[in-house]
Parts: sequence; structure tokens; C-alpha cells
Amino acid sequence: MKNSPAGTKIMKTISLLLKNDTEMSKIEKGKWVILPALRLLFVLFLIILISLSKNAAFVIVVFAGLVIRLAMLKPETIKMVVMRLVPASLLTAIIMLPAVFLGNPRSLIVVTGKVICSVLTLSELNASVAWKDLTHALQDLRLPQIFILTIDMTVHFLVILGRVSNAIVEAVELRTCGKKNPNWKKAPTGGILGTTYLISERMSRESSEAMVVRGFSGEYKTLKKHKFNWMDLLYLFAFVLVLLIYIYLERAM
Amino acid sequence: MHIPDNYLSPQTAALMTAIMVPVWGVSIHKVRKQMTQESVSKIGIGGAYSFIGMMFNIPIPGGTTGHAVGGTLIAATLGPHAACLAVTVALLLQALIFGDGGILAFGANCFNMAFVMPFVGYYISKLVRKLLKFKAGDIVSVAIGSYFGINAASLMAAIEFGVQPYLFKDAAGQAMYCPYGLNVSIPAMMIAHLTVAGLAEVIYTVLVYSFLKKASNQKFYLEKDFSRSAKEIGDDSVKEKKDFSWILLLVLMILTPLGLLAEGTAWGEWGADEIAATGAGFTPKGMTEGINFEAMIPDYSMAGLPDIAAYILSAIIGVALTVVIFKLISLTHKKRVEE
Amino acid sequence: MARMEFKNVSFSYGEFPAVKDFSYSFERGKTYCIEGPNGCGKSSLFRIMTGLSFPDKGQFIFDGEEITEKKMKRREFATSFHQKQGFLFQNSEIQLFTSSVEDEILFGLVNMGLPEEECRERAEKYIHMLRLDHLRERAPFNLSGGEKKRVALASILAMEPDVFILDEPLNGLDEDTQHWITHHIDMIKSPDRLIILAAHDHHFTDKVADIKVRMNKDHRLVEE
Amino acid sequence: MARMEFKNVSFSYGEFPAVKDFSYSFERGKTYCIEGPNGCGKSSLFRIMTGLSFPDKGQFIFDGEEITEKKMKRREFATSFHQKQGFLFQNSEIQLFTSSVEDEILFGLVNMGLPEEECRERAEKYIHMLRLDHLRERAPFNLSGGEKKRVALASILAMEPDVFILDEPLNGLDEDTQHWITHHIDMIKSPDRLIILAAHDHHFTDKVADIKVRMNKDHRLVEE
Ligand SMILES: Nc1ncnc2c1ncn2[C@@H]1O[C@H](COP(=O)(O)OP(=O)(O)OP(=O)(O)O)[C@@H](O)[C@H]1O
Ligand SMILES: Nc1ncnc2c1ncn2[C@@H]1O[C@H](COP(=O)(O)OP(=O)(O)OP(=O)(O)O)[C@@H](O)[C@H]1O
Ligand SMILES: [Mg+2]
Ligand SMILES: [Mg+2]
Repeated sequence: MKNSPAGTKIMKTISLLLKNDTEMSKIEKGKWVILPALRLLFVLFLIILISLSKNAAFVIVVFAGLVIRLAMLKPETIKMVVMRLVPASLLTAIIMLPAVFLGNPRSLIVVTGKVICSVLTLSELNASVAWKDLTHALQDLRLPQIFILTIDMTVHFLVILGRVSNAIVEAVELRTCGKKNPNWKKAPTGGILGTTYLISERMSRESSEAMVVRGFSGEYKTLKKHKFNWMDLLYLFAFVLVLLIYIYLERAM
Repeated sequence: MHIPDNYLSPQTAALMTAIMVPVWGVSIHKVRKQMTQESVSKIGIGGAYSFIGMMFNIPIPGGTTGHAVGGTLIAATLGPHAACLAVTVALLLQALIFGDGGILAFGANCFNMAFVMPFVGYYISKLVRKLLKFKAGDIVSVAIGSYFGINAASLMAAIEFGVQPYLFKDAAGQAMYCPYGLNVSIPAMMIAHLTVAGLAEVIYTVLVYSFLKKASNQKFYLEKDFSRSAKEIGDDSVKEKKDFSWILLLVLMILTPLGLLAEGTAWGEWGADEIAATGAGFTPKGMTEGINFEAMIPDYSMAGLPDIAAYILSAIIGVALTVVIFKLISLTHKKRVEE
Repeated sequence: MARMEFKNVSFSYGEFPAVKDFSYSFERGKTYCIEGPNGCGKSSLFRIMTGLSFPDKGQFIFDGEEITEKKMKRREFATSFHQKQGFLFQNSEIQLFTSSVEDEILFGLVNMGLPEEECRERAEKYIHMLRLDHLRERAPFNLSGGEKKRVALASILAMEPDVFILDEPLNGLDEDTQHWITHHIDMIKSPDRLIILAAHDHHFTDKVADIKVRMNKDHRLVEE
Repeated sequence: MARMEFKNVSFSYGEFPAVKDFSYSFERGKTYCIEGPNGCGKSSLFRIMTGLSFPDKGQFIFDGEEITEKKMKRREFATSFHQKQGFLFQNSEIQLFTSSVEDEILFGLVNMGLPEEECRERAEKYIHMLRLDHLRERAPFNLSGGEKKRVALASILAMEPDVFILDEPLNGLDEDTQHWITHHIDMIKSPDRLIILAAHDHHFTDKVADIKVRMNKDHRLVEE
């Protein structure tokens, strides 16, 4: 089968992408304890404002804030954020390219800028808040349990999928002996991909069983009840500030 | 000292870029060999200081402006090769995002400010440091080094400008690119830099250098031959104190709008619309027909924002991007430790 | 009254049988070891004991009450059932799902509804006992095989339930930890507690087991 | 010439060290056991031996040639390197990727470029030796823990390479299979073959090892 080395390549790429996602859970340990729900709301709020704004200046203001935050993260985290940013912004730029030829080059920059800001906001949140804190945040926002559980399980599955596909790529590599044209008749790439999926599916099922066995009743309980502190207040202040900037700039247009 | 596009002929620009390629190569190689992953990510802070320094425009009698570059400063703290990379990145961002310095002229700008300046500045500092063995000798040495560094760089820029009208003329005998010959460009550039801009560079360098000496936990490159533990350049294993090198950066960022006080444009940095009024009397052909790259935030200003805000924002974006870029670069530099 | 009773239990995965016609009573206060060749059905039996699978035929009775799929669908029933047990999976890798070792151990305790103070104390105690202090902040899935096993063990043992079901607890542990476990199991034995283990190492089972239960490769109980 | 040589090798996962300043020569014709507490770095050492990870510092030399990330990117180089080795992962669960036990064992053989006849013969032989006959058509990921381990072992042993690297080969196997392995390792010893094992069970290592290599919890080699 000629196409099979390409098959392993695809699998390898996928597993690398997911591996990065797995490592996302190696969260930046922030000294800043801010109520996760507040952060989540802030992100949503920012994204809405960004998409509403008709003004390049606002996007640039937000961008400045986001890059400075980005610059404070660890190199590894920055890499992950950038890895998400690049394809998203390239794609947008390509889609917006006709605008340039229609004589509206500014809109290419503005729209791409908006996409960059939105992706940056989300991935920075992702990189600085542990997933489990986000589940708590969703809970604080009174979302239905079943909804939270579903999201949580999906993410968990992806994490496991990443881990499993990595391990399997390694195992395959060792035993194909890296052969130029490995004989895939016995185990076509499709078969390996399928098996990877099945193993991950099974592992994620088993790990949710493990949660149940340890008395998990479907409701996330937590010890650390977040006490509202001055950092939260500062954060609220940022809310207001962003809103004011937005109003000022939109009015100025 | 940022040469805009169309002031130099494409041939000159290409030549300068060709010279820079091996310089960059050697710098990257040296940095990889000498530095740990963490100190590579610190080059970003150096680049950020350079970026900010270049935003403080200072009025120079005669209607032009000048600014510090900080090439020697970074060379003294992190080594000339690291400085070369740091200034290169700062210049790249300025060219791409803020339209400061041309795209084609990028190689020439790098030659002046990322190569000549840090290397001349560094080796002169080192020479002086050998003579001044007392404790604060390093500060005096970087002061002297940085003065020579910036002037060497501006001399280079002046020569690049000045040779244009001799080499490139259109059919009518008018200069295609920079209209001023060496007899004008050298005095114009050098008077500015021997006086005010040179002084600015010295003050900026000494200020930041002595701050960093207190606030950062790194051993400075310049000092590596002068202290007992010469091996520890960029070695952070001795972490007695926290690194506060970013604090001054923050302060400077907020102060950048002071750079707006200087009216006028630096010599040789005029836009095509300004040049005729400078006394040339005409707009050279190469400028009207040359490339016209539209930067994202041209001239550090944005429609709908007050100049001060736009200036601070530009500083923030420039600084943050420089830091981000070097943090990313540090990743490719896998945990190698000097043998 | 027997703590756990199996009455002619059969179980299979589709066409593949795993447990055949198994009848046995596990009593309080005793420690049982289940032995048998690979694939004889030990882990499958454990799945039934913990209410993760249900007999195809026959009955599984816990504290006098038959455990059925329907009952387990009732959340309160399931939760109170699970809280009485601590189950160590054979592949403990899968059992770890939080993002730090400390959280992993706290998870079960918090779900039991213990007061915060006590949760922390117990977690501390078991972290120390299983020598996990230096791993406290680490992500469990980034640990070595044996370290994972130790985290899984700590998170089960810390719950201190009345019924322990441990599927190959020694697997992958270093010798010190193996000794510690052997010793610890002896320590936690009590007249109220039922401990059931699966293991292949007869040195270990000789030491800890009060009663050995053997299954054969035909998935049946071997009568002694 | 030493088969495998480590020169001051250090390796870490980001900020977490796994192997520190390890120097050792593994010679042809010998069987080595690597021992040490959980997390001392055995599996990480194996990852370096098999070219899955690369030293941060120091050199790993195989058959006189340093193995580097750059070289391993060259396909032909990687091929010939991997072909000389058989590696059993500690967690063999994730080592299995085909959809039947038979395919799993054939996979490596076919890729070595053996003639079909011989592939089938060898697969048959090892299926029989590891008592997998009744599982031949089953999907590996639906087997019991020990059965999976047996399949993984069979698929590695069948390749009969010159270098065996087995990470905790006995884990989860029943006693019969454990004895079989102990015996089999003795059988395959030859003046050309290098066998390296990690194991926690000293009864086993006493029996099979020619030389024991100890690491301590500080991730360093213990000099005897
Ligand atoms: N993926 C990983 N990410 C981060 N750290 C890891 C990872 N894998 C292992 N480690 C760490 O590296 C060290 C060595 O791990 P390794 O798996 O080599 O140990 P080991 O000797 O095989 O232990 P065991 O006997 O438990 O299998 C441990 O401290 C472990 O926590
Ligand atoms: N998910 C599954 N799907 C299909 N068959 C399975 C599955 N899990 C186990 N089996 C089969 O059920 C039987 C019993 O498996 P089980 O895991 O209970 O064995 P075990 O006694 O725990 O063995 P080991 O000592 O290897 O852990 C085996 O024949 C196995 O092949
Ligand atoms: Mg089992
Ligand atoms: Mg291991």
C-alpha cells in the first residue's frame, strides 16, 4: 500500500496536536487567584465586545492587553497558544483576501484582528485556568449538571485520545521498524486509527467508572470555596474599564 | 536612524541584507552555544528595552529628532551576539507593525543598529573596562562604549545615505533615491548623534544598565572576564534574588508619550510627502515609484485614538511581542547546557 | 448475614464468557484472595462486586440486598452503595483523572461528604504513608507506572471504607512499597471489614489471606 | 565493542528529572536487570535505549554510533536501528494496536520482511508457547490484563531480535506464565544477544540476571 506512510504521518500529526492539548492541563500556576466564573464571564464579555466593535482601535487596545498577558506566560504555554492562533488567523486572512482586491484592505486587517483577539482570549483562559476550575466555574454560573458532565467527559475523552494515540504511534514505529513501505495489509492505518479510537473510548469509559466507584454522584463537589478578594475586585474593575473604552471608542467613530 | 524604504537603492538594500545573513547566522550559533534556555528567553527583555528606547524621540536643534537604541546596553548585559538578535527583532517589529524603518531597508537598518552598534559598543566597552579596574568601572565603560556605538552606527547610516546620489541618477541627472550627498548627510547625521542623540544613548544605557545590575539576577556578559565565576553567564542556578528587570520596562512604557514632545522628523526618516520641503526641492523618482508597505499601526498612531494612548499601546504591543518572540525562540533551544 | 453473596452468577462479554456459575459468600472480618490464571475472570468478578457490571444469570447480593441494574440507576442508591467500597482497578492508570496527586486523593474524600478539615488531614496522612510528598502537585498521568499505582492506592485507602476490593495491588510497586502494603493490609483488618484481593504472587497471598478462592481457566470456582 | 554505552546521560521531562548523569556499558551476551524504587528512571532509560527519547546531556551510543534525534529522523537509520531491538513497554495495554491477536504478532514479523511462510510459522510457535491459541481471533484491547501482557510479549519475542529490552515483563502474568518467561529468557541467552530487564521481584532477577544495575531514588546509578 503506497499511501500508508502518509497514513502514519497523519496519525502522528493528530497525535502531536492532541498531545499538546493534553499538556494544556499542565496549567500555569497563577499566583493570582481569581474566581474562575468571573474569568469565564470576562472572556465571553470580551469576545462579544470584540465582535460588536466596528472599530479597529478597540481591537488593537484589546490586542495590546492580550499580548502583554501572553508575554507573561511560560514559553511552553506561549507556544501552545500560538499554535492555535496561527491556523485560525491564516484561515481568516485567506477567507478575507478577496476584500483586498475589492478595494477594502482595511477589513482584512480588522476581521483577522478580531479573530486573533478571540482566539487569544480563549486560549489564554485555557492556559491559565485548570479545567476542573472551569467546571466549577460553569457550576457557579448555574449551568445544568448534565451539561457540565457532558462537556467534562468530552474533554476527558480528548485528553485520553491524545495520550493513547501517542503511545500507539510509538509502538507502531518501533515494530514497523520504521520500514520504508511497511506492510499495512495486516493492519491498515484505518485499523490502527479505529483501534486507537476504541481504546480511548474504552479508557475514558473506565475512568468515568472510576469516578463513580469513588462516590461521585454526578455533582462536582469542591473544597476550596473561593472567597471574594481584592484581586476579584480588580478584575471587576477591568470589566468596567474595557466597557468604558469600548463605549468611548465606538462613540468617537 | 531608521532608514525608510526608497531612500536606498534596491542594490544597496540587497547588499546590506547579504552582509547581515552571515552575521545573523553566527549570532544564532553563538547564542545557542553560550546560553541556557532561560537566558535566551531573557534576550526578549533586552529587545524590549531597545524597542522602548527607540520610541523616546528627543528634539535636536535644527528641527530633527534622535533617539537612543540601546545596542551597547544589551551587548554589555547579554553579549553582542544576543544583542544583535534582540535589536533585529525590535527593528523587525517596528518595520512590520509600525512602519518605522523600511522593509527593503531592513537589512541596512540591522547592519547599522543590530551589528555595528552593539559590536563596536561592546568591544570599546570591554577595552575601557580593562583599563578601569575599579568597582563602578563597568558603568563608565558602557557609557563610553555606547557613545561610540551609536556614533559608529550613525556614521554608517550617513554613508549609506550619502553615496546614493553619486551612484543612482535618473535620465535627467536627478537623484533617484536619497538626494543628499556625503557632504550633507555626514554632518547632518553626525552632528545630531555626536551631541544630543549620543548623549541620550549614554543616559539611557547607564540608567537601564545600573538598574538591571540591581534588579536582575544575571551575571552580565561584560563582566564575565572580571569576576571569579566566569562560567555563570546567563546561569540562573544561583537564584538568590528574584528578577525585577521588567519593572523599569513598565515605567518606561508609561513614559513613552514623552517621545511625542519632539516635533519634527529625524534626519533621513521623512516620508515621501515631507522630503521636498527639507530643501531638496524635489521628490526623487525612486520614492514616488518605489514600494509602499502599509504598516498595521503606521507611525505609532491610530485613527480614533488620542496620540498618547496610541503611543503607549504601540509600546505595549512592541514590548510584549518582542518578549513573546524570544520566549518562543528559547523553546527551539532545547535545554542545552554549555559544555 | 454475609456481606457479599454470589448465587450462581454467570457473566460474559457478548459471546466471551468471563464468570461461570459462581456461588460464594464473602463474610465480614475476613480477607480473601482470589487466584487463578490470566483470563479466569477475577477482574470481571470485581466488576460485579462493585456494581459496574451485572450478572447475566444468578444473583449478586450485598448486605442482604440484591444489586440490580435497575436499582443502580437510582442515584442515591448507587452513591451509598459505592461509598461503602473502595475499589482499586487492575489498570490503575485509568483510575486517575484529576490534574494533581493531591486532588486525586481528595476526590473520594470530598465526595464522601467529609468536613474539609478531615479531608485534608486524611489526604495528608496517606500522601505521607505512600511517600508521595514530592509528587503532590504533579499531574498523575505524568508519573511513572509505579508512582501511578501508589497514587491510586492512596486514593482508595484514604477513603477507609468497610469493603476493600483490590485488583492486583502489588503490580508494578517497588519492594519497599510492596512490604508496606502487606503490612498495611494486616493493620486495617478488623472484625467489620471485608477485604478482597486478586494477586498472582503466592508469597503475598500466603501472608495476607485468611481464605483463598481459586478460579480455573474455565471461569469456574474451584472447590477445595 | 560495547553494544550500548551511556556516557553521562541526563534526561528530564521538562522540569522533572528522570535520569541523572548515567554512565554504563551494556555488553553483548549478557543479561542485565535494572532495579530501583518507583520513579527512579528505569522506564525513561529504556526510552533512550529505544530511541524514543534523547539525552538532554551526555551521549547514548549504540554499536559504536551515537544516537541523536537528528539521525533518528532519517528513515533508513531509524529502520535499521529499530530492527535490532525488541521493546516491551511497561504498560503493554497501549502497545497493542491491531484488531486481532494473530495480526498483532504477525505485524512485526511481516514488517521485518520475512517470507510469509516463516512469518506464519513463527507466529504459530509463539501463540502456542504463550498459550494464546484460544484468543487468536480476539481483539487485543478486549482481553484481560494478563492476556494483553502475554500478547505483547509474544509479539516482541517472536521478532527474535539481538537486543531485548523488557520493562517489567512479569507484571500481571499468572505464575505459570511467569515461570515460562523465566525459563524462556534462559533459553534465548546467547553470546550475541543483549537482554535488559526492569523488574521489582528479586526472586526473578536473581534467577535470570548476569549483572544487576541499581538506580536510586535520586535517578542516579548506584556504584557497587
Ligand atoms: N510523562 C512524564 N512527564 C513527567 N514526568 C515523568 C513522566 N514520566 C515519568 N516521569 C518522571 O520521571 C521519573 C522517572 O520515571 P520512570 O517512569 O522512568 O520511572 P521508573 O523507574 O520506570 O519507575 P517505575 O518503577 O514506577 O516504573 C519519575 O520521577 C517520574 O515522575
Ligand atoms: N472488555 C472485554 N470484552 C470482551 N472480553 C473480555 C473483556 N474483558 C475481559 N474479557 C474476557 O473475559 C475473561 C475474563 O477476564 P478478566 O479480566 O476477568 O480476567 P482476570 O482473571 O482478571 O485475568 P488477569 O489475571 O489477566 O487480570 C477473559 O477471557 C477475557 O478475555
Ligand atoms: Mg484481572
Ligand atoms: Mg517504569
